[in-house]
Amino acid sequence: MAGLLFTPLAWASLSLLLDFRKGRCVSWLGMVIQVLVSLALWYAVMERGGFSYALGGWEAPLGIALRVDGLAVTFVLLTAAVATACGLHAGFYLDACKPWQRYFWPLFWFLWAGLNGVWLGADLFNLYVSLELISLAAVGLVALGGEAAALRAALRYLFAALLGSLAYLLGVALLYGRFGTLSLALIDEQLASCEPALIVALLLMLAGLALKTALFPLHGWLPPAHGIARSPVSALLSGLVVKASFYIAARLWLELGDRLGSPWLAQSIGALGAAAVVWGSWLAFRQPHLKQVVAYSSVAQIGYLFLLFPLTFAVAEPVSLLAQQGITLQVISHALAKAAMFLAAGNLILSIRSKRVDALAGVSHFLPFSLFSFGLAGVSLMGLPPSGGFAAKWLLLQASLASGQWWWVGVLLLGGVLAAAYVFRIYRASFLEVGDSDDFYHPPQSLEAIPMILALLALGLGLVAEPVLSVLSLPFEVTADVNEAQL
Amino acid sequence: MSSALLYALAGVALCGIGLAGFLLLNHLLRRLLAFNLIGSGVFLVLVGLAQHRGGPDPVPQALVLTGIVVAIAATALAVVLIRRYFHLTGRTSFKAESEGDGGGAGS
Amino acid sequence: MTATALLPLLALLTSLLAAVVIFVLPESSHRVRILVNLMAALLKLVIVALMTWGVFHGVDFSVSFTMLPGVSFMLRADALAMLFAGLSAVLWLFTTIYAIGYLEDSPNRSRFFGFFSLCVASTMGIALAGNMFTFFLFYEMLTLSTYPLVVHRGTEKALRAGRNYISYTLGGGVVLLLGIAWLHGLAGDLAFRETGHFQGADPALHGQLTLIFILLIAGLGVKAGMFPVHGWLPQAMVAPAPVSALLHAVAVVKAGAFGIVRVVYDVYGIDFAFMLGLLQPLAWLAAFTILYGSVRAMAQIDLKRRLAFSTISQVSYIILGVALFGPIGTVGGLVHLLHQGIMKITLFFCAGNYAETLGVHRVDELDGAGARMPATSTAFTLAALGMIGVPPLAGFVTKWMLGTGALATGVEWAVVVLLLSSLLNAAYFLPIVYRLWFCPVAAPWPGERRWGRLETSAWLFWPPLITTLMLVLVGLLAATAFSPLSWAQLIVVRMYLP
Amino acid sequence: MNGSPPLVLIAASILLPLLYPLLAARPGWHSISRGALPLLPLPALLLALLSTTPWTLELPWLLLGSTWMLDELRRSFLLLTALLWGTAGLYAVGYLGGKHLRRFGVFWGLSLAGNLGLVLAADIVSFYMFFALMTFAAYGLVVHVGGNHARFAGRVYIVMALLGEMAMLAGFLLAARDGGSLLLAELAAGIAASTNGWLMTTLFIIGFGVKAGLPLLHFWLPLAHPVAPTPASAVLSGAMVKAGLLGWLLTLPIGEVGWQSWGQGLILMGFAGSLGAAVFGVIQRDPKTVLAWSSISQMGLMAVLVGAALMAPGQVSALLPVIALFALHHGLAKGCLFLAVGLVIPAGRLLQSFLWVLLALPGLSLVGMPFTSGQLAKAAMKGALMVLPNVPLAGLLPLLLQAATLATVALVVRYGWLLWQQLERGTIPASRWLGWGLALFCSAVVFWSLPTVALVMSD
Repeated sequence: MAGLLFTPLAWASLSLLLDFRKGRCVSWLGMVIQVLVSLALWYAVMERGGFSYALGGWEAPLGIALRVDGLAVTFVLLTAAVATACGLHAGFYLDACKPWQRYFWPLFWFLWAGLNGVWLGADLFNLYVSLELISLAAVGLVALGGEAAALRAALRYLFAALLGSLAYLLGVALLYGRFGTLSLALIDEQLASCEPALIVALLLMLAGLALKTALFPLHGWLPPAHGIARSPVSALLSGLVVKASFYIAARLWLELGDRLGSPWLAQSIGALGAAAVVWGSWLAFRQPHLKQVVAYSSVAQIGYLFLLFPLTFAVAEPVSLLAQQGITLQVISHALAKAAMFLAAGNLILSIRSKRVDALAGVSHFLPFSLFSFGLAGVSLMGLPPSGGFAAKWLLLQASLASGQWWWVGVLLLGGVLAAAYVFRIYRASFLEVGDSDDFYHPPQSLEAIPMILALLALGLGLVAEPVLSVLSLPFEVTADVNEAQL
Repeated sequence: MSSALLYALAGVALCGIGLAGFLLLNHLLRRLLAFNLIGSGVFLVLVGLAQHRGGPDPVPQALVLTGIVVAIAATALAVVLIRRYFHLTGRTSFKAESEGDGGGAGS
Repeated sequence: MTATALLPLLALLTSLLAAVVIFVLPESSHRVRILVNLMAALLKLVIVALMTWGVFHGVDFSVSFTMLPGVSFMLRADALAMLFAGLSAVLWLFTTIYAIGYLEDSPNRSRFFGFFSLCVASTMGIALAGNMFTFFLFYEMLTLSTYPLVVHRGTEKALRAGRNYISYTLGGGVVLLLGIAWLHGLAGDLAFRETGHFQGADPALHGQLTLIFILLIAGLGVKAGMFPVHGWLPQAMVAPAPVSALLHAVAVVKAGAFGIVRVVYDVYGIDFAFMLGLLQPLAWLAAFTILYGSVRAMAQIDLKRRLAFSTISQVSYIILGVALFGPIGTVGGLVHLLHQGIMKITLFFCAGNYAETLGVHRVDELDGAGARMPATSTAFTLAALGMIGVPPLAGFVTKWMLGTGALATGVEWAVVVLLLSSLLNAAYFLPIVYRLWFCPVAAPWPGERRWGRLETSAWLFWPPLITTLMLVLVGLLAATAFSPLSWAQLIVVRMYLP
Repeated sequence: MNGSPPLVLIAASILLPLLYPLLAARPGWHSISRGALPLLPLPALLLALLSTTPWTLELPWLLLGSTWMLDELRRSFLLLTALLWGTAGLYAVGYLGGKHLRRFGVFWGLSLAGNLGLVLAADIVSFYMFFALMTFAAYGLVVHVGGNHARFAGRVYIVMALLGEMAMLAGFLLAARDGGSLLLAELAAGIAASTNGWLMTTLFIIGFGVKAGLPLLHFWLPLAHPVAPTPASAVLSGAMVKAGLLGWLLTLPIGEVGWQSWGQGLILMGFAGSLGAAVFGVIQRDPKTVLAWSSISQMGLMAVLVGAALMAPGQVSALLPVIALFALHHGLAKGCLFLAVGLVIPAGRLLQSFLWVLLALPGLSLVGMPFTSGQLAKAAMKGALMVLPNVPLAGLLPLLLQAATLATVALVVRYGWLLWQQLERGTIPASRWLGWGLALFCSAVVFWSLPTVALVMSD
């Protein structure tokens, strides 16, 4: 398990020393290792359930405690898949001639390490550190474009991320002051009554994380950053990075929300999510630039995630489970679909040499492959069967109906329709026939294959949702025999 | 009022000042400084509140140390970015440009 | 995996795999694509024939696995499924042949045939779906796979039609999803069953069930082109003729109608739906749509638009038959599902032939086309007469069964609607027929192409003739054992006498 | 199938004209397809002559399960149909030019197949099928000539025919439900037993009344018959209107008790048509239009007979042969008269006088001159009507019949006058003469030896 953190860190340092091309070869090797390790972890969890593990034998609070369960291992696998795809794509996509591109690989690996740290972290402070690692790496990646606009977006991103982190840290401080521990599990045990200070702490943490997740109306930083970054970077950011802070928020809520939260809080977070769905989709529909469309679509899709809060608050256990499964599927399918979409959008932009949507006219004639990937990913975003997005939406629908919160049904359905509106806008633009001349640049096939694979995964997720969810629900059992888990 | 609480309140006050600066100031460097101010406030709260077992608690000290390292890294990154930004555009704030056309020159 | 589980999957996969292969093939390899298309269509026909034979002898073809907690993906072939599957398998073959000829030398054929196969795969899935969830899955897949076909031409008009099409169908899909999800929350995973699921349902649930029923029908009604959600259909006419043929005869509108049949019979159960008082309004709506479509059709000058409004009218026959609450009416509705498909596809093939061979799109340009293209015009005439309900053509059989069914259940006004609709059909079809045969050619055809010995390309020439032969035979030999009528009777016997 | 003619003959009598369009549609086969026209009804004629005993044929695979049969009533209609179509076909060989010949052949064959088939059909669905086939195909004959007149006539024809078809279909649907059977033979009982009997009867009277030219449903007739090519007018007026009559006979509750008032109504309508048509007919300027009105007039008389049969269930067995006889007589005579319009006056004076005698013959037959078919028919009709109980206007009946005869005379005279004025000198192909002559021969001579006539006379 430690390998999951150390491999990326080691490769980050290694690739720091190399230029882009060598870094690429080294990193590909690292990806293979990382994927294998992730699979091994999955195998271990499947064999004997989840477990805790103290890094280097140092126990918390001073050591770094790790904890793996079905959910964590699902996200580890997801990260491996998406990051590998983005890494492969970036290897072909990025322009090796520009000197600063060599920093891509270290940043990429730091990001990966941070992500795994979040999935596996067991105490609040380590989560903070991992979050910061992710943020800094992500900001670096955004700034990799080198232009003023990219720097501007990166700075805005950085400020937002830092503010969010500090708000979170302040919450952590308050919790530590009250309980004297950083372990979520221990806090959960000690927490008996609802104190105002604790509520403030929870609110602070949630607000900080919401800022980092770009929940409406704190989403202002996301579209510029995701829109301007290079496509593989955007894919990473949209697919994985925002999910990390959400993951923490969700874990906080699921552990503490039932005692510290209130219906009012849950509903207003849900309402913000709903507003994000509607507003994000609407803005996505209005954007003139292709990648901005996809970026605003992220804002909308992230909105869905926050429906977790109302749908798990004060409802029956099975309903809560439905909602959790739904949200998890949404995270996974959005990660896959959005990564596919960004990569495909990158290919399209390469081909048409313009970022504008209306420059797509005629593309469907000559570049159906990338367009097809884009469309398949769109299917998942729209929540149409058999995609993972549909499976998620279905579960959320069931949860809303079963919990009697029927108003979310409207949000879910409306969101699908709006998603269809912006996805089909792209399609419409590309189907326009303008003459027979093929003056498009045709990217190499490997570039086209990667988004296609991701999109197919997102699409097929719905068909295999049951096995995926069964990984998710693997039981957690604390095993003393930690040495065996050293992977 | 115990000293611990005093620390904590001071920390909160620092946070407030920093936050106000962060939101109100336009100059990028000043915002960065405001951020550092918030950071200090948070660390103060962390150290201050965790005194309840009588003596100083080693854990928050360690945490704050880590936090400071992270903050330094972030500040350094921000400074680099701001500097580069200034070189490229000659600006020291976001305001001068119209908001929302971040779609600029990516891909 | 046993053969009974394998066959439905194979039926689905033939066209799915064909789609994949076609997408992968380069644009220029026309021969291979034609071969793949035809082989897949023939193979599917064989599989469907096998399954039909099996279902006739009571073999249960089914396959299912769990997709989501509490929801399974289920394919099952019952008699009703085979009715629709048979229709799409047979007409797919002819439409493919026709499309090959129609799109000769046009761009984007790889994309076209890929989505075309995908569309048929979805239709097959809709036919074989074993529960509401699976049905919805393929229903939406159909929406998506037909969009590129509708906008195939890539003109501004086509794109506008495509946007309209997708807005309507996705909107309908959303309503349908809501209904299905609600129903699922209420009653769990509902496999289609001949007698429905709510025979002895708690009276307290009746209000909710009524609401869900309305949602389901509204969602399905969009594709079935029911008033007032029919607006996409006439616009979708900008698509190439084989697509219109497929849309109108087999895939889209039929999917909606088929779904309504499924909901009424296999989910709610006809008795229960009747008890809820839901069938009466449905019958009224269907009757109104029948008349409305016909009246609107009369005012259309564009041939394909006229045919489109005719479809709106004709598809509601199926729904009317279902809503009549009687075995004979149901037989009529189900048979119409098939017969209307055959007739409408013939009409669209012919319209396509006129457009492709003579460059004629409007009714008033058709003067004298009968002399130039006698075979096509004969096919058109027979199909039009069939639509009017002239015996012994296919349309008569359904009209007769519907009329008898309506009378048997004491719904006399439905007969009046049927007769009125026949008159209206005559009013908009016969002038075309008249122009074809009895008007002299006014001006040279705008875009005439010569094809040698036949009046048009052989790919375009034979499909309408074969479907015409079919539409004569299904009427003339309606009483024989494997005719659509007998098959519908078999379905109804199994549905009403479990 | 006991004692019935071979199956192949039955099949041939329908299929030959039905498949003839395939031959006719072939380009370049003009002379062959034209020459085949008179041969089309031959198997049917043979069938009618050979079927000395009634037969029934079950065709369970056809449509919804079909039954065909030939009894005495149908046999006389079949004879009429086959004879008239045959002679008209022969006439057509010499009449038709090359223009639209293929189209004419197609519709001719289809109408003939429908006309023959509806006579043989014994179940609702196949009867309706053949009836519709005839109706729709005859449209092609009506508008064949083209031009505004023909188009207008065609439109009126098709609209009224469609209305009739719909009325018929509604009636059949109701009857099939209430009778519980698809057999025509069981309709009457079903209608009589049903509470909706009145509705069905109305629908059938209207539905077939369109074809039979009942007053107020007759508008298409004076328009359509004259504009059609002459041989087509002959079959329209001679044979196809009789299909409406046959429809009445097969569908109305004839032989059931309790339909007096309906019968009386039909009788009144018939007389009204018979006399009213004469008024309109004599003011026409086209001999064919006069003939069309005459057809309405004569069909009115037949409606009177149907009404009588409806009124007096006891007399049905006596009335049916009379109706059949009347139909046969009128069909052949009217056919001759129509065909005569297309003739020319030959050169020799003797020949001319001879021609005029011959031309007058069918007209005189219609009037009821002795030794003609008309005399027999009229006498039979009078005899049948006079014995009826409770005829409305019983006292006026002789007067009405006299008036009807007078109306016929007026129309025939008008026709003769117009013909006298319009016939021109010239030459026409021999087959035209032959066709007309054959029709005349059938009407005047063969008529007496026809099996059905012989049957009536022996009574």
